[in-house]
Amino acid sequence: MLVIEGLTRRFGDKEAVSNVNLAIGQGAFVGVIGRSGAGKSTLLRMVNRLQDPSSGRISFDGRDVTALKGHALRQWRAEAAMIFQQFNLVGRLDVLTNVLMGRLATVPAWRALTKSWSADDRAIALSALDQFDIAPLAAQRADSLSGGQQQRVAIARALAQEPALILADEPIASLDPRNTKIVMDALLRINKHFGITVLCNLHSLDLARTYCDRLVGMAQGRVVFDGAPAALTEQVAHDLYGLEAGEVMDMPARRPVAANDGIPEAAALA
Amino acid sequence: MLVIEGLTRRFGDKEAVSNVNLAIGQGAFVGVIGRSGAGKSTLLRMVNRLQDPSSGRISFDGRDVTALKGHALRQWRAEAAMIFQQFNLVGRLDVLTNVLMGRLATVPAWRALTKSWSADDRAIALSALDQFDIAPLAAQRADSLSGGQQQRVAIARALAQEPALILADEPIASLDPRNTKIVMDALLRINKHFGITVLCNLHSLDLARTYCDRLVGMAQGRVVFDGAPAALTEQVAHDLYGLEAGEVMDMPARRPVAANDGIPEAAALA
Amino acid sequence: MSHAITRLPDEQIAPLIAHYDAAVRARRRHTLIVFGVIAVCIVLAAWMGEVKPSVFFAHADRLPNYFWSITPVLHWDTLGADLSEWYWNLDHWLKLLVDTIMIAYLGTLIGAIGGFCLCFLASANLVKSPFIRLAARRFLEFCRTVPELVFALLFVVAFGLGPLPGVLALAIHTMGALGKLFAEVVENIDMKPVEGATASGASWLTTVRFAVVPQVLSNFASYGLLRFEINVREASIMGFVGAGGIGQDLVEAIRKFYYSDVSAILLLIIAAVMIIDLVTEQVRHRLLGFGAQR
Amino acid sequence: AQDWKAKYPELVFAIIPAENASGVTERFQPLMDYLSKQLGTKVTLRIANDYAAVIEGQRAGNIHIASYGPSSFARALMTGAKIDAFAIEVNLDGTKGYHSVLYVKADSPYKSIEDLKGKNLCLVDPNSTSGNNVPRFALNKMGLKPDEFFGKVVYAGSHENAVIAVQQGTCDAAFNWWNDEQESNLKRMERKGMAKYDDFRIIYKSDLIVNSPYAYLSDMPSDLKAKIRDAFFSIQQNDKGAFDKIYEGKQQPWQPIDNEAYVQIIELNKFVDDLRKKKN
Amino acid sequence: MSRARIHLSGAERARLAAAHPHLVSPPAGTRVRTGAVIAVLAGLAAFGFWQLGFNFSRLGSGIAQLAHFVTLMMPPDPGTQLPLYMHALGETLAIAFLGTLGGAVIAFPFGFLAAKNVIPNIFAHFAVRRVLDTVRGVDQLIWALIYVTVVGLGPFAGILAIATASFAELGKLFSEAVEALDRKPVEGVVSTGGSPVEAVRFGMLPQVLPVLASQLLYYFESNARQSTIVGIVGAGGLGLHLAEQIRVLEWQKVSFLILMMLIMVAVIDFISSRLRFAIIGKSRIG
Ligand SMILES: Nc1ncnc2c1ncn2[C@@H]1O[C@H](COP(=O)(O)OP(=O)(O)OP(=O)(O)O)[C@@H](O)[C@H]1O
Ligand SMILES: Nc1ncnc2c1ncn2[C@@H]1O[C@H](COP(=O)(O)OP(=O)(O)OP(=O)(O)O)[C@@H](O)[C@H]1O
Ligand SMILES: [Mg+2]
Ligand SMILES: [Mg+2]
Repeated sequence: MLVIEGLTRRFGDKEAVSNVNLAIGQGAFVGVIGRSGAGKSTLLRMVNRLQDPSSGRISFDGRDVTALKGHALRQWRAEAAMIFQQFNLVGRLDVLTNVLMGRLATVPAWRALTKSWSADDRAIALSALDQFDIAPLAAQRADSLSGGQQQRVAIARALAQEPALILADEPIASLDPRNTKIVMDALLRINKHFGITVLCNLHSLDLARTYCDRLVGMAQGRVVFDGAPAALTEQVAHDLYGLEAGEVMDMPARRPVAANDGIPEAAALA
Repeated sequence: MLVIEGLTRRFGDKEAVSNVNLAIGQGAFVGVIGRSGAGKSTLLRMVNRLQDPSSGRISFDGRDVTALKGHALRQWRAEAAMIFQQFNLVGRLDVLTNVLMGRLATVPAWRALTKSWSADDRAIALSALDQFDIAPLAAQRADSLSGGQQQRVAIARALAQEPALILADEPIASLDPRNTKIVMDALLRINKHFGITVLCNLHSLDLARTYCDRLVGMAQGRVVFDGAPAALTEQVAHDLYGLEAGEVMDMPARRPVAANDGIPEAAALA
Repeated sequence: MSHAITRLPDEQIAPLIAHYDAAVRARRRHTLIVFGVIAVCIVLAAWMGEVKPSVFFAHADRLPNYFWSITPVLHWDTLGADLSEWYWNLDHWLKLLVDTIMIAYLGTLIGAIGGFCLCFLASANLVKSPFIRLAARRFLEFCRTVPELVFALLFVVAFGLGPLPGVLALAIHTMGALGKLFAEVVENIDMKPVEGATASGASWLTTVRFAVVPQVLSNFASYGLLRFEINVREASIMGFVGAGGIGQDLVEAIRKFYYSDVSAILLLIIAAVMIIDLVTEQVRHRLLGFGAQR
Repeated sequence: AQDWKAKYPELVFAIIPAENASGVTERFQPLMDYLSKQLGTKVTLRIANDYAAVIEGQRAGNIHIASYGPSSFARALMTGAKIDAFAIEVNLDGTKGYHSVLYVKADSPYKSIEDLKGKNLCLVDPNSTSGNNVPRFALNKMGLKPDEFFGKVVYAGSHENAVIAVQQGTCDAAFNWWNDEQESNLKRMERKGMAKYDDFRIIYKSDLIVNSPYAYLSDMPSDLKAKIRDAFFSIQQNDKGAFDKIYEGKQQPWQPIDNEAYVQIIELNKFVDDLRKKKN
Repeated sequence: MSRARIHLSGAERARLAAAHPHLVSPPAGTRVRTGAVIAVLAGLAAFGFWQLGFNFSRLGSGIAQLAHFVTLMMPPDPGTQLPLYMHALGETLAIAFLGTLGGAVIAFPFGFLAAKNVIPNIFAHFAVRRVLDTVRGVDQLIWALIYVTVVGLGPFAGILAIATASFAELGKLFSEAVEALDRKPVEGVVSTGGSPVEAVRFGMLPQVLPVLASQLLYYFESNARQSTIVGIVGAGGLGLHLAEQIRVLEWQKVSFLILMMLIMVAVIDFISSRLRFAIIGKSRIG
């Protein structure tokens, strides 16, 4: 159970996240949606403690996460695995080592520094990769993989952390539609199979509706919507994005009706 | 009229493009599709002569493009404007100068090298930017723009070349869905409004279907499909990508039926 | 269909141009000021440095004279004998050359290890505490500012004659110079992997080991190799502390006007520099993945 | 007859700081002012840290007057520089030279060079007259081959280093320069707190080494050369301050000299040059 | 609380081990390679220590000596020579500035000529690189002598010698910077019909300029520190005074001069980091 109380983060004058209160139960798949700059990333980063809150409290299963330091903080970070939009892999290391980095919090320093991983750690990392069909790539350099493959490596790394919680910050924003499906399916699989809570920032409403049990809408740092996907009406979406609802939806399914309609500026031309 | 006859390009032992024959009429919007490594980029780059063919012939309106050299070659490159996946702008130059690069082939060298562009050239470049609503950004550095804006600058640069042909090599692969739409609409507009031929490499079948008049499918350097989008059956797509057809199509419209189906490896896990 | 662009009417262009020009003008003024300052500095420095281009051009014909005078006379028919006369001391010189290279190697190695350890502490993106960072930076600065001459002298007194003081002096200077360059590389890394490692619970040390070192290693190696080449040449001036090396013999030959020795040793050094350059270029290109870049 | 003034609008006076000199600029500037006044031409002081540069400069005609160490002057003559020595430094006791001495530690048993067989010897550097050339010349005269006679022969790098090497035991004996009881490298080191004079003992003293000369280009007009000589030898009467500034009262006025006096040093240099190819 | 514990059954382990044998058991290949590289480096170092006849026994006792020496240096004191030193400082800066700038101006075209991605011709590339090697290989003392014969003793000869030395080193550095360029913008310019010269002007120049500037600034600093050449040819830079004071054992003046150099370098460092920042500019990405 992840509980967030009165969480606020200021950058200078600006409140990137203001007074957010959320309680997220075990095993939920929660989508966080909202415009760019709404504070989604900052919220997730505070949960992992990559950023410190200005005020407020985060607790997980009764433990006060906001107060952690040193070793305990590192343990917490291992528990709250983070997945990033840009994958944040080490491009020059091989895939297996990237996944093994998920084990760093549990491995003695000398072992890590000399890269002498135990057979157990290797087996865990390999099986994590295997689950996403990329075990055969284990020896390749991470930056030689396609975007979708890289994100799957990042998810395998998260899995190798044996997390209690997965925080995914727009995990599919740099992916093409095909890889998007692969990656979202992978997250969904972890969520269902292990019963792990997933907190996922998404730009696309359609995706959020497809995968999430619960949506949290943010605007200007505040939570302005919290409910089941079905409750997210066009009107709410409009409020959330301050735009024509059609614009926030994904690609049009069919060809623009007539080419000329696609040229609003046509009148201004010649 | 762009005519490609017996075009082949070898890298070492490998034939990246083999014996491609195509005739593309004025004003067509042709999508080139195929798996990664199929030879799409190499084909387009040969048309612009960024790469030289190993054998075969390219001609445009009766002119033999493959034989061009020196000044004539540069003129041809100006006519066959190229748009790249990574935009290939000069990040540290301002947007207007980047667009003015499109005028290099028509401007005397001394003018270009001292950056003393004529008023005419500047007006053309600004008009091109204005068509994509980014004229106000003219003085900014190109690398300070977002991906979608950068790609629009690249298209403006292509337009400033006053091309007879636009070659777009996966122009939307580094863009998010929203910018994808903006950029593809821009290409469509140019194609319809000015009647300029567009040859466009695409990864996404849906996009190709949405925007193109004609699709050319490549596999292992050969053309394996050539026809109207409607003629591209699931079966053809299967052949083209060597995969389950469902996998090459874009995002599913609905949520995957049952989560467990997504976990074939579930049995293997403890 | 010659035109792909519909030109905007002039009324519409004018404000756009004006806006652009205004923005560019500000930048250009900035550039002009910088150039102005540089020009003033040049004039001042030329006055201070007593620069007289006319003298230079009047006697520029003397430029190759020295090279002419050190070129030995070789006769085709007695080529073998002439060559062995020219390189009469080849064994000794080669040994000195090896000495020099070893001095440079040890200096570079020890210095690079020191610079490697310190550069992470001196990087703003890895160390939040300004105290540690500034201390590391100032220390590196001290190491490279105090001339090798001074260090070498101090070490001679402390450790006695021999190559040790030379190596140590080189090492300290190398540590300062490489530490600064390394720190700059570290500050330019992509921080995403660092965040990735931190977010999965890695400690500072392991973060550096896994997220930073792989990113910087090739750059470090190429700076290190460059420094090695510099040190090979620098090692020669270590002669005065009894460190030996080929530089000492070269300077002696120059000072005593043993012209043919000067050219003989010079050619050896140039050959060594070329070989080192060729080798380091290969290593660098491999590290850069130059071949893979297409 | 003063048409040389047009040809020599500026005379360059080059100095190589001697091993024991400091503040060269300050000490020589008054001399420049004095010469400028006497000659009616601007005389510019240049200090070069390497006499090879001065020799090359004189050969190219860019340096008109220069002060040399004895060995480097001989070297300049040997390389065909067209220069004439015209003045020499004179010590207070009227001698015109200095010595090379061999130090050992005062508490060591060595009494003469013969006692040093198989021991380590420190020379200064291969270019030093008193620290290398004279010692080698002298040893040769005694019939000793340094590299066979001594255990090891080391170049210390400087006179100070040589002394320190003896102090530390790296070498058992070291050559050094020595003017008289009042002035020597060791005395100076004692004044700076780096060594104690009484810790060392001299077991050998060389013949006199001729003092440093001043030399000008031979091709200069003879009336210009005459004026320069006049200015030098009348400095005691015209501008005593300028002279005293240079030597701080530790030298007598300059005396005339010619290249003849350095023939012996040329011999010495030739001897050393010959050694080089035999050595290995 | 549940964590995503990955428990591997024996059968599963066996399957993984069978499918990816080289991964489950530690891969010997890279480890052996890394080990070999380290062994070679260490072996060379050991050979070096042996070849040079190192004597480590002094290391301990030497430290005490060193401390004594440092006390001799305290406190730093210029004596009466402060004005002289200030003048020398100015001269050093002027010489380093002009020398570096002059060297860089000549090195600039060479940087492009010696870059493989500008001049793909192997022979041209080879020739230019070897010319740079030769100039670097000729000892600085020799360059100094040559310039003395041309312009006589004085700071001008020092400037020329420094410019020559900087030229060869910067030429090499520049060419390496050019070779490391991003190819994409260049291709962008070529694809529009730009000539090779224009490709260099617009595709490469803006990219390398900041790198060149930072190398230039570094060389300015380094040349200001190392005034050996200058001293040889008769300009009274700081280095000359330093050498002199060391020779006459005026330790307090030595430490004062070192202090001056430290301050000078710190100031140059400060200004150059400002300048570099101004040249690189603030680019907002993402
Ligand atoms: N380190 C920081 N320093 C200053 N301001 C910041 C920082 N991080 C975020 N902000 C600001 O806080 C606000 C919220 O940022 P955040 O990245 O959380 O938004 P987001 O919802 O993730 O947007 P996006 O969809 O663009 O990722 C923005 O206005 C941003 O500019
Ligand atoms: N310069 C080159 N040198 C060697 N091989 C090359 C070169 N350029 C392309 N190839 C090879 O030619 C084949 C076709 O490459 P190409 O880039 O044209 O494919 P593509 O269809 O554009 O793929 P993608 O969708 O990944 O961009 C690939 O196997 C590629 O590795
Ligand atoms: Mg975000
Ligand atoms: Mg491609």
